[in-house]
Amino acid sequence: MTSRRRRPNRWRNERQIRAGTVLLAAVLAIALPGPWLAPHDPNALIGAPYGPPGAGAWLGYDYLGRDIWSRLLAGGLSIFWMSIAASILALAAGAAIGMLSAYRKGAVDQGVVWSTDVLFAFPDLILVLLVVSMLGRAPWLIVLLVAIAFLPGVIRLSRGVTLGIVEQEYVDSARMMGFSSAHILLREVLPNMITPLLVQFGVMLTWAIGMLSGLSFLGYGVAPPAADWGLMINENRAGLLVQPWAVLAPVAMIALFALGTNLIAEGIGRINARIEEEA
Amino acid sequence: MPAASPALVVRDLRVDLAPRGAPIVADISLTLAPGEILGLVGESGSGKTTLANALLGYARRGTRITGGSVLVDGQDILALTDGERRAARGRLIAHVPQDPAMALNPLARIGGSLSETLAIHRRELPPAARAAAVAAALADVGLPNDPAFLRRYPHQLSGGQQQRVLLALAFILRPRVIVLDEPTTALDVITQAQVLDLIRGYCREQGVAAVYISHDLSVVQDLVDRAAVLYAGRLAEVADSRAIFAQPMHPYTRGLLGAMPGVDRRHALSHIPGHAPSPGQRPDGCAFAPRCARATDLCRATEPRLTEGVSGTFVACHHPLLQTPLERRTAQPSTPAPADRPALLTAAGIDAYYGANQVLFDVGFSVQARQCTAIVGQSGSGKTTLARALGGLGSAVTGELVIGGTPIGIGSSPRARDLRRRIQYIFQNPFRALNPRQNVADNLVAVVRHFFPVSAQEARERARAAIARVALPATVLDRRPGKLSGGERQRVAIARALLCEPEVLICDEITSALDVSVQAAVLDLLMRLKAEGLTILFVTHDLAVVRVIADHIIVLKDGRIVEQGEADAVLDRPAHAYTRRLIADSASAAELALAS
Amino acid sequence: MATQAGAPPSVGIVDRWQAARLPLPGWFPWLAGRLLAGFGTVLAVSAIVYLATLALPSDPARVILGPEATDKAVAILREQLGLNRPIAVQYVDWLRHVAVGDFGNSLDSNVPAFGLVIERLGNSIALMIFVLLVTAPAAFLLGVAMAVKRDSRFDRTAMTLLIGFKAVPPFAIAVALILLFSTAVSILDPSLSPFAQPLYLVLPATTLLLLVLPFLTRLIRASLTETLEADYIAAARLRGLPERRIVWRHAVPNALPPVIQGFAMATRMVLGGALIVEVVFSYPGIGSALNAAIETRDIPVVQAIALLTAIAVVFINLVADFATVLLTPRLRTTTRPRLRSGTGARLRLRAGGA
Amino acid sequence: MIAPLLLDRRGLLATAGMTGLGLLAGCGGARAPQAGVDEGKPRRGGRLRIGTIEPTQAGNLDAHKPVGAGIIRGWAIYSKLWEWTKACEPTGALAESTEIAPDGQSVVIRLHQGLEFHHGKTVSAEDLVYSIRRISDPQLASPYAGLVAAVNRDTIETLDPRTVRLHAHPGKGLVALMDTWISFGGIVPTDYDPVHNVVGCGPFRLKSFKPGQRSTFTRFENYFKPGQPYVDELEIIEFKDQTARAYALQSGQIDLADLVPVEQAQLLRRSPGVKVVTSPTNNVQSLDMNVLHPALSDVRVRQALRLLADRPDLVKRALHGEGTTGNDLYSPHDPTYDHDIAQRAHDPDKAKWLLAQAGHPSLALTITANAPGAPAALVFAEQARKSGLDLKVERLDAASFAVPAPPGRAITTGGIPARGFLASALHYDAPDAIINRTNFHDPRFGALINAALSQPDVEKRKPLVHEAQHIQHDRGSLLIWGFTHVRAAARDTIGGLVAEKTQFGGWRVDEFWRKDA
Repeated sequence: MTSRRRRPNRWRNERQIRAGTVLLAAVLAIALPGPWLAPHDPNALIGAPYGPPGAGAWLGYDYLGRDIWSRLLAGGLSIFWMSIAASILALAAGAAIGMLSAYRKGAVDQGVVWSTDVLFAFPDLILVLLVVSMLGRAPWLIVLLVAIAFLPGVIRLSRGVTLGIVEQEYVDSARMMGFSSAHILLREVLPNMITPLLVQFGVMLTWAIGMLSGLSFLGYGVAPPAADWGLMINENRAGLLVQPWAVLAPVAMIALFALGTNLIAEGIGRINARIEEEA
Repeated sequence: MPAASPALVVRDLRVDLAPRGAPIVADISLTLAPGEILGLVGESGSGKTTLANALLGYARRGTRITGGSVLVDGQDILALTDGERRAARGRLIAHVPQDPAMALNPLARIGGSLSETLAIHRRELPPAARAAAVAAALADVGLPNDPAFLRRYPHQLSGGQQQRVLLALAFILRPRVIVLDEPTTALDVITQAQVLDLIRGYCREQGVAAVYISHDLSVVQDLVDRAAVLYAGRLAEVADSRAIFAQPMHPYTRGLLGAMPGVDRRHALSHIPGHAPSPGQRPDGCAFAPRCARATDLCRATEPRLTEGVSGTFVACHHPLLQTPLERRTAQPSTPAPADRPALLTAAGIDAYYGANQVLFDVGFSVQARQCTAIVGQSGSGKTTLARALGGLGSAVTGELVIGGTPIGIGSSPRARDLRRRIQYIFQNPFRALNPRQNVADNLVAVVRHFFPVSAQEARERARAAIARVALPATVLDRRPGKLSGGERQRVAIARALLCEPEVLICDEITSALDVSVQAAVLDLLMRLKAEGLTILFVTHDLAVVRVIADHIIVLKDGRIVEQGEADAVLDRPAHAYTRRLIADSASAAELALAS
Repeated sequence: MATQAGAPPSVGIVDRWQAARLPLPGWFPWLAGRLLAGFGTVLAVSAIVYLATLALPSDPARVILGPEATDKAVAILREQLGLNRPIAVQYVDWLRHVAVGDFGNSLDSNVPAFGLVIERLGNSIALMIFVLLVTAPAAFLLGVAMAVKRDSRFDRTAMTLLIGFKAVPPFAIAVALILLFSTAVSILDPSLSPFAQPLYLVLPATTLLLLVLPFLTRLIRASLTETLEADYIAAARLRGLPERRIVWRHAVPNALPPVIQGFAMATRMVLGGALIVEVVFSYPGIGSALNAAIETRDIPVVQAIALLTAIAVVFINLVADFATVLLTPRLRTTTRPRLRSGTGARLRLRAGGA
Repeated sequence: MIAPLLLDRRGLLATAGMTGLGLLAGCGGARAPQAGVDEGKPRRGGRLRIGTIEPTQAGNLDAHKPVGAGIIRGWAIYSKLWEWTKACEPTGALAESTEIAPDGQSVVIRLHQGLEFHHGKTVSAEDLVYSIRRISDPQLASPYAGLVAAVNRDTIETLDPRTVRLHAHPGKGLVALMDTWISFGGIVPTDYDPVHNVVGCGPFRLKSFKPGQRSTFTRFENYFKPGQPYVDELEIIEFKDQTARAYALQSGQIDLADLVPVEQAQLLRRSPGVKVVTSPTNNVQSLDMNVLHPALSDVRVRQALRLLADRPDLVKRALHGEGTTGNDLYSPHDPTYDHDIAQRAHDPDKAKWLLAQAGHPSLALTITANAPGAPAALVFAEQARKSGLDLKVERLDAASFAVPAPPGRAITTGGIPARGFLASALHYDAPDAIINRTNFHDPRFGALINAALSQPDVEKRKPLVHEAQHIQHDRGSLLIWGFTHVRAAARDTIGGLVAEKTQFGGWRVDEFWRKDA
């Protein structure tokens, strides 16, 4: 008998999501309650600069002699809320713009397509670096800029999906019955865009984590003395070979955080895609 | 049964779903003599395509051939090694796919595909001989074989030409058996007739056996020697084609024939309630029992075996109708338009453009109230553009439209909300007609509250009434469209239209995507609605359906009205040559014989 | 994530050309349109870049002379650099020079910015080519193998690995690589060009490879998986063609267009992602040059880099779309797409986008 | 505030190079340098490769306006009238004699006999005049013009082919001229051009220069120090990254690395074949308090902040222990320095009392820091927090930090390379100091400084300086908490690299020699 196929990949997605959730839970268990769990005040100068791991601090001390473990606990919150905020902002704005332009067609649509090309051509990091060096490091500004960097991608996706939906007969029927554009967009188009947007949200969250920590790494992220994983890497990078934990710990946390969100996003995306097929 | 050794012998063939093991197709046994054409008829979900592939030993992803044998010229395809089976495909048994546009490799030129098949199967042929064989194969199917044509890509051919290329690919190796999987479904009526002639001629001349698979009995009736009816993965009935049409033994076959409209006479259609169970959800005992009026406890308990009925015929039913021939009741003829009453809807001077070229040329006609006016035309005749313009869509459209005396904007030009209510539109593809994310109730309630200032409670009540009116169970209200069959979704669409209490209902090819039995049910519903006072504008290419439902016919060709008049008059005594051609191609020879 | 291939020519343009019966190939009007749009995009980017850099709060003249220089000296330098003229005049004048490739001199080393940036761009392109030369065949073979052996154990483990690498931010990988191979890495001799020191390219290239490989492989796998489900593949199998031939002669060529688009996206990712990697490895590419230029407010260099990167991205997109058009006969011959409204036509919802 | 390259600890974010000023003179700390180990007699020949750090700029070769690594190249190409001894006192180089007039208003400088430029022209008075007029030329807009501002560039007298007399602007003194003009006072010929005719009378001739990458030099046989330099060829390679340079030194790709940060030094000290030389200098580490700031205008608040600083802890954390504590006074090595002023103690209680007195029990201030200064700011902020002060640290990147301070700024991190008292005053808080970020204008203090600037006699100058230092210590605007060591590293095969009281240990290219030559 020919072409026998082994188990379909349904269980792989559950496993993937479970693995992702476990990772994310571990990271959040450190990041969310962190600030209150920290044994020492993250900014307190207690040990010797680059002090090795010892009794007081099981990960050792950073370049000023602050406890690495306490800073790690306190440092997760900022990157967590900022990456989620940036992704949600980009998602909302991008979906709205993409949907409207695909529905309206005509000059508006061409304008939007062209401007997304411009934004895509513009190396996003330049935009962020320039503006941050101009207006300083306010967290809300960084979130806004990261969102803008993701905007073209979301616009392109939502526009593509909306184009597909708008061709459907149930949208024609709504138009014929004289439903308002707002009604059509909100009740007919948007509900059918949820799945691709959810998947894009997961992917964007991972990019946001990478970008935010990259910015801090280059020195344009959250301002000191705040405890932030990206900043910890930047501050202690010179002493990488003297006290590796000061850099390795935050790097590991960021990597696990990104991996967790990614696994979950991939899993949800694949399951939804299959539900979509069966609908 | 011709005495020569049989070309194809299938015994107890069974194909299951890969992970869950539920049978898609089971207990299939057939024999085919050389030159004989067997029609294999089955509605969607019956497993006919799976069977077609299994005859060549191929199982799509997610399916597995788990039993039986397929002997072609004595060789069991299923028992061969992969290499031998690959060699047998094409040389011993060939396959012609359904949708020509999707079945040809878009990057391969026509000549390339043909010579590739020869290069694989007939390595010994020198290039010159191979080129000659390719040219001959194209000539056999009536296609030009000049170098320019050979260098063409599939997208540069018409639908008919593409299907002929596929036929050439099947015929080129002179196989003993050909399996044709609904080769003409994607074609218009005229091309369909040409392709069928081609197949009939080839099988007769080359003595090649053919299995012709279709969901449409009328197409099969005209071509095949013997017909087999497939229901829920099992053979319901196998008999000589003339016998099966005259004296169907299995209730399902009888139901199918009863639901089949014919161009020749206005039949009163009888439809089969419910819909066919998909693989994995099939009940115990006879799969047709839930829908069969004659079902008994025996039917519901044990699976009927395929047993020999009258000589040469087989039927799988505990209570076959052996003696009673099929009678087709004739419905009352189309009612002529009463001269005195003014037309409900009149259109004049309608022009429409698609990009730079014009599609409709100064179209004008009027629609009588409480009547069904059919707009008939082949693909590309502009009938859908016209329908959408009346319904309220389409930007590049100009012309006047008057309903009940009040002028109304044509195309997407603005219309008052009440005017929009009075004309409603049903779309062709039921699977895209309802918002998949909302359940049926929400879909309907939204429409009611859009047109009428009523409370949600009152709107839901009206929705329930509308669902009942289109003969759907109330349980449908809370289900998402994804869980409904094509027929059910189309009825929900009709219910949605009825909720607006329209005066005119425009139906754009609403039954072409449905199986015959489901189509009959929908047409039945429409006729009941017409009787209750609804005016219907039915757009279709299928003259048989027009014969069933229409009172008045408008024939459209390349954007112009070539003929219009009272339905039966136009169909019985067509004035325009194009109409005559359409009718001839739609009506099958056998059916004509039946009628006489 | 195959982004929507350049949309086939809008009907309006094609008709005008067709009507004019010019002996041009069918896709020429589309190409002309795309070139124009590309030029417009670059012009828009130049405007954004110019305004953004000029709005920087700190005054370049002061930055050069440092805090000790007297305000008088700073004023003189501002005059010399022409920073006092109105923005519009400066922009037009700047644009005129840029058109001929003169971005002015780098503020800190008064070496022509263009020359400096081109050399650094060369290094980055060397890195990019090195990465893509390794990634392309690897991603292609891996992607095809995964698609053909879909849902096998190999496919599942490879997929999990790819997801893993895709998730980890590039600089984390970079830092890890430094720690692991810190001593083994050979030192870039700043004077010789990176081409002459392939060993130095290994670490930054590996980091970028891990950034791009997952994306490309999964794209190829998805595109090929979808193509293998197509009807003409099943038809080919039923015609008795050997599986290997079907995969390589029928499926892969048809799966190429979205992969080419993915390639353009991959090069953009390498250009973008390279900045952090170059900074971590102090690779003298365009990324670290940009980072330094922003820090020292070396505006001509920032402008040059931003513009050249934008031009590179627009060019890459154009090449990718052009290749897609050439590879798809339906687009290449652009007989106006006939409306196939046949009854049985199954209209598939083709969701474009990422 | 100046961000001296010297104090940069964050390799990648080294920005001082960008401001270019870091590298003036820098003299020894309080403790004597480690005893120079006897390396035997220097040998001639061979090639010396120096690795320096230049992360952002391409740099240039201009004698009077060097940028980035241009400074170390200046040491190879150009000689000055004077140079620093290892004990950090200015001594004659091209200048045979320097006599400052009793009233400090003029100075007579005579060149040695028979000095030559790289292209053979003899060094004469006209070259000296050309050089001083070039550095102070407004068109050149050199950032170091301010250091010779006291000299009236239009009334220079050429007494004979080897002697000139410089006159001071009215009211200005020339006593500190040797201190200020020593670093960038390269003497260049009249036909000098920084790009096309790069000529000086330094130990090496320029052979090739690739901005931002590498420069090569050949030995100048008629160098004014007989028998020097020892190596035949010199090569300066600009690295972008500390780690990369450290590996290059370990693997022998380069022979010597200047200004090694403390982290790399810890690594290199443990590496075979490499030695690290630590020079204790008086390079100032300070927190400059802006006197115009409402709270800081009150002396009691300034004194309270000075009492809050735990200086040993600051040295331990901000400098990793490689430095010495400060007493809010600069140039401790200067002969006129008053060593009797008591060292400021760490007294948080007195500080809280003073703050209460001043009506600011819980003061909230911002410390603006650049990258090199950030660690100290963070440590001080933490120390102050323990005593109830809320100090916020605002870290700016180099470019924004270089912009003149907006009026509202309270405290800024700072520091200057060590030099004589008067030169430092001309920098920080003298009446016409180049940069007075702290806006400290004390009439009595100003008068004392001006008097000292015109008093060439050291003994007569001492009481003036002492009184000025008392004013600084009692009501000054500088919180000088420490002085930092400077480290250089080299292969064992390199001789001539010894610890000294100046920061130029790694730049004395005319002293280095190869033991394996």
